[in-house]
Amino acid sequence: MKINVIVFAAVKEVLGRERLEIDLHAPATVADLRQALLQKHPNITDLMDHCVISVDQEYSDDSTVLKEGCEVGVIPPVSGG
Amino acid sequence: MKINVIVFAAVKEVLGRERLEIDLHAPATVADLRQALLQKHPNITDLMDHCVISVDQEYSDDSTVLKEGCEVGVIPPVSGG
Amino acid sequence: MIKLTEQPIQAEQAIDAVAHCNAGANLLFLGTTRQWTGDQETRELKYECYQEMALKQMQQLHDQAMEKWPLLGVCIIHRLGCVPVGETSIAVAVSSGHRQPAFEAGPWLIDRLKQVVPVWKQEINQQGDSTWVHPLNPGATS
Amino acid sequence: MIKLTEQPIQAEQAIDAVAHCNAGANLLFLGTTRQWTGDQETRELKYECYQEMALKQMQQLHDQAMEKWPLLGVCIIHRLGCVPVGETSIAVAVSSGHRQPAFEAGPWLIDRLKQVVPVWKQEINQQGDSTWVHPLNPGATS
Repeated sequence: MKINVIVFAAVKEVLGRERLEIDLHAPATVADLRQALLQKHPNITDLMDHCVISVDQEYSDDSTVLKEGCEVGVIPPVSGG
Repeated sequence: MKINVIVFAAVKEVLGRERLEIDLHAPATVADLRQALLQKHPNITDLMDHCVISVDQEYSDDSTVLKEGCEVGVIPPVSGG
Repeated sequence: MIKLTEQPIQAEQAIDAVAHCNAGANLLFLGTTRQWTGDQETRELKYECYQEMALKQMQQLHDQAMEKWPLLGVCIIHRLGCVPVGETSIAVAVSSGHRQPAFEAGPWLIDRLKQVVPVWKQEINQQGDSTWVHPLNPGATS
Repeated sequence: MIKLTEQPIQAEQAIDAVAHCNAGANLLFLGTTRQWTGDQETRELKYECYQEMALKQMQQLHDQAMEKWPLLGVCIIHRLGCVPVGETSIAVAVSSGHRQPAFEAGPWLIDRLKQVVPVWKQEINQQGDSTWVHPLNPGATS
Protein backbone atom coordinates (compact mmCIF):
# COMPACT_ATOMS: atom_id res chain seq x y z
CA MET A 1 0.00 0.00 0.00
CA LYS A 2 1.07 3.56 -0.63
CA ILE A 3 1.71 5.86 2.34
CA ASN A 4 1.91 9.63 1.91
CA VAL A 5 4.71 11.09 3.99
CA ILE A 6 5.20 14.78 4.73
CA VAL A 7 8.52 16.01 6.09
CA PHE A 8 9.41 19.32 7.69
CA ALA A 9 12.19 21.70 8.70
CA ALA A 10 15.70 20.17 8.54
CA VAL A 11 14.43 16.84 7.09
CA LYS A 12 12.73 18.71 4.27
CA GLU A 13 15.93 20.66 3.61
CA VAL A 14 18.05 17.51 3.39
CA LEU A 15 15.57 15.69 1.15
CA GLY A 16 14.89 18.75 -0.99
CA ARG A 17 11.14 18.19 -0.96
CA GLU A 18 8.14 18.07 1.38
CA ARG A 19 6.17 15.05 0.18
CA LEU A 20 7.27 11.45 -0.40
CA GLU A 21 5.44 8.25 -1.15
CA ILE A 22 6.51 5.07 0.58
CA ASP A 23 5.30 1.65 -0.53
CA LEU A 24 4.71 -0.86 2.30
CA HIS A 25 3.30 -4.39 2.50
CA ALA A 26 0.09 -4.34 4.57
CA PRO A 27 -0.23 -4.80 7.49
CA ALA A 28 2.43 -2.24 8.38
CA THR A 29 3.24 -0.20 11.45
CA VAL A 30 5.05 3.06 12.06
CA ALA A 31 8.19 1.00 12.82
CA ASP A 32 8.00 -0.55 9.33
CA LEU A 33 7.63 2.89 7.80
CA ARG A 34 10.67 4.21 9.66
CA GLN A 35 12.72 1.30 8.36
CA ALA A 36 11.54 1.76 4.76
CA LEU A 37 12.16 5.49 4.95
CA LEU A 38 15.75 5.06 6.16
CA GLN A 39 16.45 2.38 3.56
CA LYS A 40 15.37 4.76 0.80
CA HIS A 41 16.93 7.90 2.35
CA PRO A 42 19.92 6.90 4.52
CA ASN A 43 21.05 10.56 4.60
CA ILE A 44 18.32 11.42 7.13
CA THR A 45 19.29 8.67 9.62
CA ASP A 46 20.73 11.08 12.23
CA LEU A 47 17.78 13.44 11.94
CA MET A 48 15.24 10.60 12.16
CA ASP A 49 16.62 9.60 15.57
CA HIS A 50 15.10 12.80 16.95
CA CYS A 51 11.86 12.74 15.00
CA VAL A 52 8.49 11.45 16.08
CA ILE A 53 5.90 10.23 13.63
CA SER A 54 2.36 11.50 13.29
CA VAL A 55 -0.44 9.50 11.65
CA ASP A 56 -3.40 11.50 10.36
CA GLN A 57 -2.20 14.53 12.37
CA GLU A 58 -1.98 12.70 15.71
CA TYR A 59 1.21 11.65 17.50
CA SER A 60 1.87 7.93 17.18
CA ASP A 61 4.38 5.35 18.40
CA ASP A 62 6.22 2.53 16.64
CA SER A 63 3.33 0.08 17.08
CA THR A 64 0.69 2.30 15.48
CA VAL A 65 -0.85 0.53 12.49
CA LEU A 66 -0.90 2.35 9.13
CA LYS A 67 -3.86 2.30 6.78
CA GLU A 68 -3.98 2.78 3.03
CA GLY A 69 -4.17 6.50 2.25
CA CYS A 70 -3.20 7.71 5.70
CA GLU A 71 -1.02 10.80 6.06
CA VAL A 72 2.23 10.31 7.92
CA GLY A 73 4.26 13.26 9.24
CA VAL A 74 7.92 13.20 10.17
CA ILE A 75 8.06 15.64 13.09
CA PRO A 76 11.47 17.00 14.15
CA PRO A 77 11.72 18.47 17.67
CA VAL A 78 9.17 21.30 17.60
CA SER A 79 10.23 24.89 18.32
CA GLY A 80 7.09 26.98 18.15
CA GLY A 81 6.27 29.91 20.38
CA MET B 1 0.82 70.87 66.76
CA LYS B 2 -1.63 70.60 63.91
CA ILE B 3 -1.86 67.36 61.96
CA ASN B 4 -3.59 67.19 58.57
CA VAL B 5 -5.67 64.07 58.26
CA ILE B 6 -7.17 62.75 55.03
CA VAL B 7 -9.89 60.11 55.15
CA PHE B 8 -11.23 57.88 52.38
CA ALA B 9 -14.05 55.61 51.28
CA ALA B 10 -16.51 54.64 54.04
CA VAL B 11 -14.79 56.88 56.64
CA LYS B 12 -15.14 59.87 54.34
CA GLU B 13 -18.81 59.05 53.81
CA VAL B 14 -19.53 58.85 57.54
CA LEU B 15 -17.65 62.07 58.33
CA GLY B 16 -19.03 63.91 55.29
CA ARG B 17 -15.62 65.33 54.37
CA GLU B 18 -12.16 64.31 53.23
CA ARG B 19 -9.86 66.54 55.29
CA LEU B 20 -9.69 67.11 59.05
CA GLU B 21 -7.25 68.88 61.30
CA ILE B 22 -6.32 67.30 64.62
CA ASP B 23 -4.47 69.22 67.32
CA LEU B 24 -1.96 67.16 69.34
CA HIS B 25 0.61 67.92 72.02
CA ALA B 26 4.12 67.20 70.69
CA PRO B 27 5.69 64.69 70.88
CA ALA B 28 2.85 62.57 69.54
CA THR B 29 2.61 59.18 67.89
CA VAL B 30 0.12 57.53 65.56
CA ALA B 31 -1.47 55.94 68.66
CA ASP B 32 -2.10 59.42 70.10
CA LEU B 33 -3.64 60.52 66.85
CA ARG B 34 -5.97 57.53 66.74
CA GLN B 35 -7.15 58.34 70.26
CA ALA B 36 -7.74 62.01 69.48
CA LEU B 37 -9.55 61.14 66.26
CA LEU B 38 -11.95 58.75 68.02
CA GLN B 39 -12.57 61.21 70.84
CA LYS B 40 -13.63 63.84 68.33
CA HIS B 41 -15.48 61.44 65.99
CA PRO B 42 -16.79 58.46 68.00
CA ASN B 43 -19.05 57.51 65.07
CA ILE B 44 -16.07 56.08 63.15
CA THR B 45 -14.89 53.78 65.98
CA ASP B 46 -15.96 50.54 64.25
CA LEU B 47 -14.45 51.59 60.93
CA MET B 48 -11.18 52.70 62.55
CA ASP B 49 -10.66 49.19 63.94
CA HIS B 50 -10.01 48.07 60.36
CA CYS B 51 -8.01 51.09 59.21
CA VAL B 52 -4.26 51.50 59.07
CA ILE B 53 -2.61 54.88 59.27
CA SER B 54 -0.22 56.34 56.73
CA VAL B 55 2.24 59.13 57.52
CA ASP B 56 3.51 61.16 54.59
CA GLN B 57 2.18 58.47 52.20
CA GLU B 58 3.96 55.56 53.89
CA TYR B 59 2.36 52.87 56.03
CA SER B 60 3.05 53.40 59.73
CA ASP B 61 2.34 51.68 63.03
CA ASP B 62 1.14 52.97 66.40
CA SER B 63 4.65 53.92 67.52
CA THR B 64 5.45 56.10 64.47
CA VAL B 65 6.20 59.65 65.63
CA LEU B 66 4.28 62.51 64.00
CA LYS B 67 5.89 65.78 62.98
CA GLU B 68 4.34 69.22 62.59
CA GLY B 69 2.84 69.53 59.11
CA CYS B 70 2.92 65.84 58.27
CA GLU B 71 0.08 64.32 56.26
CA VAL B 72 -1.77 61.47 57.92
CA GLY B 73 -4.04 59.15 55.94
CA VAL B 74 -6.74 56.93 57.41
CA ILE B 75 -6.63 53.88 55.13
CA PRO B 76 -9.59 51.48 55.17
CA PRO B 77 -8.96 47.96 53.81
CA VAL B 78 -7.88 48.61 50.23
CA SER B 79 -9.81 47.09 47.33
CA GLY B 80 -7.99 48.15 44.19
CA GLY B 81 -7.50 46.03 41.12
CA MET C 1 5.25 53.13 33.63
CA ILE C 2 2.98 53.95 36.56
CA LYS C 3 -0.32 55.68 35.92
CA LEU C 4 -3.69 56.53 37.44
CA THR C 5 -6.31 57.52 34.89
CA GLU C 6 -10.02 58.28 34.55
CA GLN C 7 -9.88 57.20 30.88
CA PRO C 8 -10.55 53.67 29.54
CA ILE C 9 -7.40 51.51 29.53
CA GLN C 10 -6.35 49.93 26.23
CA ALA C 11 -4.41 46.65 26.22
CA GLU C 12 -1.91 48.01 23.65
CA GLN C 13 -1.07 50.93 25.93
CA ALA C 14 0.22 48.68 28.73
CA ILE C 15 1.92 46.12 26.49
CA ASP C 16 3.62 48.86 24.42
CA ALA C 17 4.95 50.39 27.64
CA VAL C 18 7.01 47.26 28.37
CA ALA C 19 8.14 46.53 24.79
CA HIS C 20 11.91 45.96 24.60
CA CYS C 21 14.10 44.61 21.81
CA ASN C 22 15.57 42.03 24.19
CA ALA C 23 12.19 40.82 25.44
CA GLY C 24 11.09 37.32 24.43
CA ALA C 25 8.19 37.29 26.90
CA ASN C 26 5.51 39.92 27.46
CA LEU C 27 2.72 39.36 29.94
CA LEU C 28 -0.38 41.50 30.37
CA PHE C 29 -3.01 41.12 33.05
CA LEU C 30 -6.26 43.05 32.79
CA GLY C 31 -8.73 43.14 35.67
CA THR C 32 -12.22 43.80 34.31
CA THR C 33 -15.61 44.45 35.90
CA ARG C 34 -17.57 41.21 36.05
CA GLN C 35 -21.33 41.24 35.47
CA TRP C 36 -22.32 38.36 37.72
CA THR C 37 -20.79 37.35 41.06
CA GLY C 38 -22.94 34.41 42.13
CA ASP C 39 -26.48 35.79 41.88
CA GLN C 40 -25.40 39.42 42.29
CA GLU C 41 -25.53 41.50 39.12
CA THR C 42 -23.10 44.41 38.96
CA ARG C 43 -23.72 47.51 36.85
CA GLU C 44 -20.34 49.17 37.44
CA LEU C 45 -17.53 49.65 39.91
CA LYS C 46 -16.55 53.07 41.16
CA TYR C 47 -12.93 53.58 42.20
CA GLU C 48 -11.35 56.28 44.32
CA CYS C 49 -7.81 56.52 45.65
CA TYR C 50 -5.33 58.39 47.79
CA GLN C 51 -3.50 59.65 44.76
CA GLU C 52 -0.02 60.62 46.05
CA MET C 53 0.25 57.49 48.15
CA ALA C 54 -1.17 55.19 45.46
CA LEU C 55 1.43 56.44 42.96
CA LYS C 56 4.19 56.05 45.56
CA GLN C 57 3.11 52.49 46.39
CA MET C 58 2.76 51.55 42.71
CA GLN C 59 6.24 52.92 42.03
CA GLN C 60 7.59 50.86 44.94
CA LEU C 61 5.96 47.69 43.52
CA HIS C 62 7.50 48.53 40.14
CA ASP C 63 10.94 48.91 41.70
CA GLN C 64 10.63 45.81 43.88
CA ALA C 65 9.59 43.66 40.91
CA MET C 66 12.52 44.99 38.83
CA GLU C 67 14.82 44.00 41.69
CA LYS C 68 13.32 40.56 42.37
CA TRP C 69 13.28 39.42 38.72
CA PRO C 70 15.34 40.12 35.58
CA LEU C 71 12.56 42.18 34.00
CA LEU C 72 12.94 44.58 31.09
CA GLY C 73 9.79 46.57 31.78
CA VAL C 74 6.96 46.93 34.30
CA CYS C 75 3.76 48.88 33.72
CA ILE C 76 0.91 49.41 36.20
CA ILE C 77 -2.14 51.44 35.18
CA HIS C 78 -5.15 51.79 37.48
CA ARG C 79 -8.37 53.37 36.36
CA LEU C 80 -10.38 55.63 38.67
CA GLY C 81 -14.03 56.67 38.63
CA CYS C 82 -16.74 54.48 37.09
CA VAL C 83 -15.75 51.25 35.33
CA PRO C 84 -18.73 49.57 33.60
CA VAL C 85 -19.07 45.80 33.12
CA GLY C 86 -16.42 44.46 30.72
CA GLU C 87 -14.08 47.44 31.03
CA THR C 88 -10.62 47.36 32.57
CA SER C 89 -9.89 48.72 36.04
CA ILE C 90 -6.30 47.53 36.29
CA ALA C 91 -3.59 46.67 33.77
CA VAL C 92 -0.29 45.12 34.81
CA ALA C 93 2.29 44.35 32.12
CA VAL C 94 5.80 42.95 32.43
CA SER C 95 8.45 41.90 29.95
CA SER C 96 11.55 39.72 30.28
CA GLY C 97 14.05 37.85 28.14
CA HIS C 98 12.52 34.46 28.98
CA ARG C 99 9.03 33.70 30.17
CA GLN C 100 9.49 32.45 33.71
CA PRO C 101 10.27 35.82 35.35
CA ALA C 102 7.26 37.37 33.59
CA PHE C 103 4.96 34.58 34.78
CA GLU C 104 6.22 34.99 38.35
CA ALA C 105 6.23 38.79 38.47
CA GLY C 106 2.75 39.25 36.93
CA PRO C 107 0.74 37.51 39.65
CA TRP C 108 3.03 38.88 42.37
CA LEU C 109 2.38 42.44 41.21
CA ILE C 110 -1.39 42.11 41.11
CA ASP C 111 -1.46 40.30 44.48
CA ARG C 112 0.69 42.97 46.12
CA LEU C 113 -1.23 45.79 44.46
CA LYS C 114 -4.44 44.47 45.98
CA GLN C 115 -2.75 44.45 49.40
CA VAL C 116 -0.92 47.77 49.55
CA VAL C 117 -2.10 50.33 47.00
CA PRO C 118 -4.66 52.69 48.58
CA VAL C 119 -7.49 52.36 46.09
CA TRP C 120 -11.08 51.63 47.10
CA LYS C 121 -14.01 50.50 45.08
CA GLN C 122 -17.74 50.62 45.45
CA GLU C 123 -19.91 48.11 43.71
CA ILE C 124 -23.01 49.56 42.07
CA ASN C 125 -25.70 46.94 41.43
CA GLN C 126 -28.53 47.01 38.87
CA GLN C 127 -30.81 48.77 41.37
CA GLY C 128 -28.21 51.52 41.77
CA ASP C 129 -27.29 50.55 45.36
CA SER C 130 -23.63 50.93 46.21
CA THR C 131 -21.51 48.91 48.62
CA TRP C 132 -17.88 49.46 49.61
CA VAL C 133 -15.85 46.42 48.69
CA HIS C 134 -13.60 45.02 51.43
CA PRO C 135 -11.95 41.68 52.28
CA LEU C 136 -15.20 40.21 53.65
CA ASN C 137 -17.11 41.41 50.58
CA PRO C 138 -14.74 40.91 47.65
CA GLY C 139 -16.97 42.13 44.83
CA ALA C 140 -16.94 41.88 41.07
CA THR C 141 -13.27 41.84 40.07
CA SER C 142 -10.44 39.39 39.59
CA MET D 1 -10.03 31.18 19.01
CA ILE D 2 -7.29 29.21 17.28
CA LYS D 3 -5.37 30.79 14.43
CA LEU D 4 -2.25 30.52 12.29
CA THR D 5 -1.39 33.69 10.43
CA GLU D 6 1.31 35.28 8.29
CA GLN D 7 0.17 38.76 9.43
CA PRO D 8 1.51 40.70 12.45
CA ILE D 9 -0.36 39.83 15.65
CA GLN D 10 -1.96 42.68 17.61
CA ALA D 11 -2.38 42.41 21.39
CA GLU D 12 -6.00 43.67 21.17
CA GLN D 13 -6.88 40.88 18.77
CA ALA D 14 -6.06 38.13 21.28
CA ILE D 15 -7.42 39.90 24.35
CA ASP D 16 -10.66 40.82 22.54
CA ALA D 17 -11.10 37.17 21.57
CA VAL D 18 -11.41 36.13 25.24
CA ALA D 19 -13.48 39.11 26.43
CA HIS D 20 -16.52 37.97 28.44
CA CYS D 21 -18.97 39.91 30.61
CA ASN D 22 -18.34 37.52 33.50
CA ALA D 23 -14.55 37.76 33.26
CA GLY D 24 -12.73 39.55 36.07
CA ALA D 25 -9.30 38.36 34.91
CA ASN D 26 -7.79 38.48 31.42
CA LEU D 27 -4.26 37.31 30.79
CA LEU D 28 -2.27 37.78 27.60
CA PHE D 29 1.15 36.32 26.86
CA LEU D 30 3.07 37.51 23.81
CA GLY D 31 6.24 35.75 22.70
CA THR D 32 8.42 38.20 20.76
CA THR D 33 11.64 37.90 18.78
CA ARG D 34 14.56 38.90 21.01
CA GLN D 35 17.49 40.81 19.51
CA TRP D 36 20.27 39.48 21.72
CA THR D 37 20.65 35.98 23.16
CA GLY D 38 23.96 36.14 24.99
CA ASP D 39 26.35 37.50 22.35
CA GLN D 40 24.25 36.25 19.40
CA GLU D 41 22.36 38.95 17.54
CA THR D 42 19.18 37.84 15.82
CA ARG D 43 17.73 39.59 12.78
CA GLU D 44 14.51 37.61 12.55
CA LEU D 45 12.93 34.24 13.15
CA LYS D 46 11.31 32.28 10.37
CA TYR D 47 8.47 29.92 11.27
CA GLU D 48 6.97 27.04 9.35
CA CYS D 49 4.40 24.48 10.47
CA TYR D 50 2.47 21.36 9.66
CA GLN D 51 -0.73 23.31 9.29
CA GLU D 52 -3.52 20.74 9.71
CA MET D 53 -1.78 19.09 12.65
CA ALA D 54 -0.77 22.39 14.29
CA LEU D 55 -4.40 23.58 14.22
CA LYS D 56 -5.58 20.22 15.58
CA GLN D 57 -3.02 20.31 18.42
CA MET D 58 -3.81 23.94 19.24
CA GLN D 59 -7.52 23.12 19.38
CA GLN D 60 -6.76 20.20 21.73
CA LEU D 61 -4.78 22.51 24.02
CA HIS D 62 -7.69 24.96 23.95
CA ASP D 63 -10.14 22.21 24.91
CA GLN D 64 -7.87 20.71 27.58
CA ALA D 65 -7.38 24.11 29.22
CA MET D 66 -11.14 24.77 29.21
CA GLU D 67 -11.60 21.42 30.93
CA LYS D 68 -8.80 21.79 33.50
CA TRP D 69 -9.76 25.32 34.65
CA PRO D 70 -12.99 27.35 34.87
CA LEU D 71 -12.02 29.55 31.93
CA LEU D 72 -14.36 31.80 29.95
CA GLY D 73 -12.17 32.06 26.86
CA VAL D 74 -8.93 30.73 25.38
CA CYS D 75 -7.18 32.19 22.34
CA ILE D 76 -4.01 30.91 20.68
CA ILE D 77 -2.57 32.70 17.64
CA HIS D 78 0.73 31.63 16.08
CA ARG D 79 2.43 33.65 13.40
CA LEU D 80 4.20 31.96 10.46
CA GLY D 81 6.89 33.20 8.10
CA CYS D 82 9.37 35.92 9.11
CA VAL D 83 9.04 37.59 12.49
CA PRO D 84 11.50 40.50 12.91
CA VAL D 85 12.99 41.56 16.27
CA GLY D 86 10.32 42.96 18.61
CA GLU D 87 7.38 41.42 16.78
CA THR D 88 5.07 38.75 18.15
CA SER D 89 5.30 35.12 17.09
CA ILE D 90 2.81 33.72 19.59
CA ALA D 91 -0.14 35.16 21.49
CA VAL D 92 -1.95 33.19 24.18
CA ALA D 93 -4.89 34.80 25.97
CA VAL D 94 -7.21 33.40 28.62
CA SER D 95 -10.03 34.85 30.69
CA SER D 96 -11.70 33.68 33.90
CA GLY D 97 -13.96 34.98 36.65
CA HIS D 98 -11.11 35.20 39.15
CA ARG D 99 -7.42 35.50 38.45
CA GLN D 100 -5.96 32.22 39.69
CA PRO D 101 -7.21 30.00 36.85
CA ALA D 102 -5.93 32.51 34.30
CA PHE D 103 -2.50 32.64 35.94
CA GLU D 104 -2.33 28.83 35.95
CA ALA D 105 -3.69 28.22 32.46
CA GLY D 106 -1.52 30.87 30.72
CA PRO D 107 1.89 29.32 31.46
CA TRP D 108 0.50 25.80 31.03
CA LEU D 109 -0.72 26.63 27.53
CA ILE D 110 2.55 28.16 26.36
CA ASP D 111 4.59 25.33 27.92
CA ARG D 112 2.43 22.68 26.24
CA LEU D 113 2.36 24.54 22.95
CA LYS D 114 6.15 24.50 22.87
CA GLN D 115 6.05 20.73 23.45
CA VAL D 116 3.35 19.47 21.11
CA VAL D 117 2.40 21.94 18.35
CA PRO D 118 4.31 21.10 15.13
CA VAL D 119 5.85 24.50 14.40
CA TRP D 120 9.54 24.97 13.65
CA LYS D 121 11.65 28.06 13.60
CA GLN D 122 14.89 29.07 12.02
CA GLU D 123 16.97 31.80 13.53
CA ILE D 124 18.42 34.26 11.02
CA ASN D 125 21.38 36.19 12.39
CA GLN D 126 22.76 39.57 11.30
CA GLN D 127 25.00 37.88 8.70
CA GLY D 128 21.94 36.19 7.17
CA ASP D 129 22.94 32.69 8.34
CA SER D 130 20.04 30.50 9.39
CA THR D 131 19.92 27.76 12.03
CA TRP D 132 17.06 25.43 12.92
CA VAL D 133 16.10 25.94 16.53
CA HIS D 134 15.77 22.79 18.64
CA PRO D 135 15.94 21.83 22.32
CA LEU D 136 19.76 21.96 22.37
CA ASN D 137 19.74 25.33 20.61
CA PRO D 138 16.79 27.21 22.08
CA GLY D 139 17.09 30.47 20.14
CA ALA D 140 15.74 33.98 20.49
CA THR D 141 12.27 33.55 21.98
CA SER D 142 10.57 33.30 25.35
